[in-house]
Amino acid sequence: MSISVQHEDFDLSTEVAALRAGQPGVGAVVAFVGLVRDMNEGSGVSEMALEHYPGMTEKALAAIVHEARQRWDILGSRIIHRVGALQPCDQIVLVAVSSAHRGEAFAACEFIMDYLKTRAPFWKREVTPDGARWVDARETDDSAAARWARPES
Amino acid sequence: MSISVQHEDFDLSTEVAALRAGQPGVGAVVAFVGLVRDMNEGSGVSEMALEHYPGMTEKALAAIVHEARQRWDILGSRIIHRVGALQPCDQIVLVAVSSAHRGEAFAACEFIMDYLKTRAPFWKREVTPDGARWVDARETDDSAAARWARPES
Amino acid sequence: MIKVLYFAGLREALGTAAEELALPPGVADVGGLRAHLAGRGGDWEKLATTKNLRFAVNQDMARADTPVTEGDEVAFFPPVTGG
Amino acid sequence: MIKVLYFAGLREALGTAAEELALPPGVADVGGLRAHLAGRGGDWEKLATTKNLRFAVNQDMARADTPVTEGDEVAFFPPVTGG
Repeated sequence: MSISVQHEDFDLSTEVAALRAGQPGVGAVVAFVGLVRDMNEGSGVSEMALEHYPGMTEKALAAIVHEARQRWDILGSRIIHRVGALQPCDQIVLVAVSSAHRGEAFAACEFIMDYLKTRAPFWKREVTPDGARWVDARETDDSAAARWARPES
Repeated sequence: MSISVQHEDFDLSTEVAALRAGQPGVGAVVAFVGLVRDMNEGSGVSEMALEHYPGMTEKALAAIVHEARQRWDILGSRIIHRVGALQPCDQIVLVAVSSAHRGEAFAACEFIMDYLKTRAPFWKREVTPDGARWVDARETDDSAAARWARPES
Repeated sequence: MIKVLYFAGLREALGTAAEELALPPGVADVGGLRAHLAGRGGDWEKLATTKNLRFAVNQDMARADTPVTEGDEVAFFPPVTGG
Repeated sequence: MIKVLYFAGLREALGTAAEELALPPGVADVGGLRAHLAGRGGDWEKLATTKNLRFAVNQDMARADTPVTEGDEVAFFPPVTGG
């Protein structure tokens, strides 16, 4: 259940291998990688900067993983979220989940991403031909997270 | 929309990099990796062999990808399914999907896996302390695929 | 002539992976072919008794009422278990 | 004393990332603190007028009625956009 907030890039194969290491009961790994696109809301993006709230970021991500573990029978998870300056095509985030069967890994990975998008304190600022701007939150992110709401929570 | 049925292993990072190459509009990649577990149905598994129906396999996978493209706005996909002799912890299958936003990539990747599990002609044979046995199809695979059924299809 | 293929546990049970045969008189669909082959008796009766047997015609998933005509490739196999 | 943090566009608009201040008399929750800070006038009014402002108390997501007490760390920020 490892979580990193870092400037450095990451290697998908290396991270998934570490997630599986010593766990021959893992039958499924689902990995999500988020990337900087060269276009957003109709404008070209030449650069991106990711700000975060140190301390709260790690706490929020740990809480999300904790909730995922309570909901699904998963064997492991790995989250890496980069901060600082990024370029188009750069990797921003990795969420990888391992489980015995695929259904749990798919659900938990998407759940973690949907909650991360609405609950983890990261903010994107992008540079476009019209200047720099803070990225607006997407309403679809709220509705994606709301899908997972439970009556008791 | 590349599909391979092969004996050789694959590298996740290499495949995802190729899937994204030259597509700076990709904001999300979801990758599923299926693995040989050392236990199945309560018995230790020391070895596995994957049989397939050459020709139909590729055709069935292409049809599944075609349907995924019609349902979701995805930018690319990569399927690798291994055949032949495999050991516990070996990679069996990769399904990776790229898209602008994560919702499409998650849905299309899980759809392809659920259909692959019920429509692509592969059969697993595993060696256990009680001898070799053909793996039984799981009912949960049928119900997973049925979730995607559409009234018109 | 038609080509008939058998896979996985069914292939092992029949001791046959593939055969070519003249389209038997009166056989017009997969169900008819299945009954004809099972009529050989012995191990071939497994074609009739196997639960959840699956079929393909010309490498597309098929049903018992899928037509079979001269030149077709017909396959019989257990439910798939890849992935 | 309490610690107050501002992030992203709000930090830029206020020209302030963090400050420490004595818990103002009468302020018992996040909403009260927000009104108090907005009462400074000028750019600080943005704290009142910003739509969808989000809050955290001691690094947990909070609501306007979440209590604020001596020693707390309170943060104000726009909706998050990571991932």
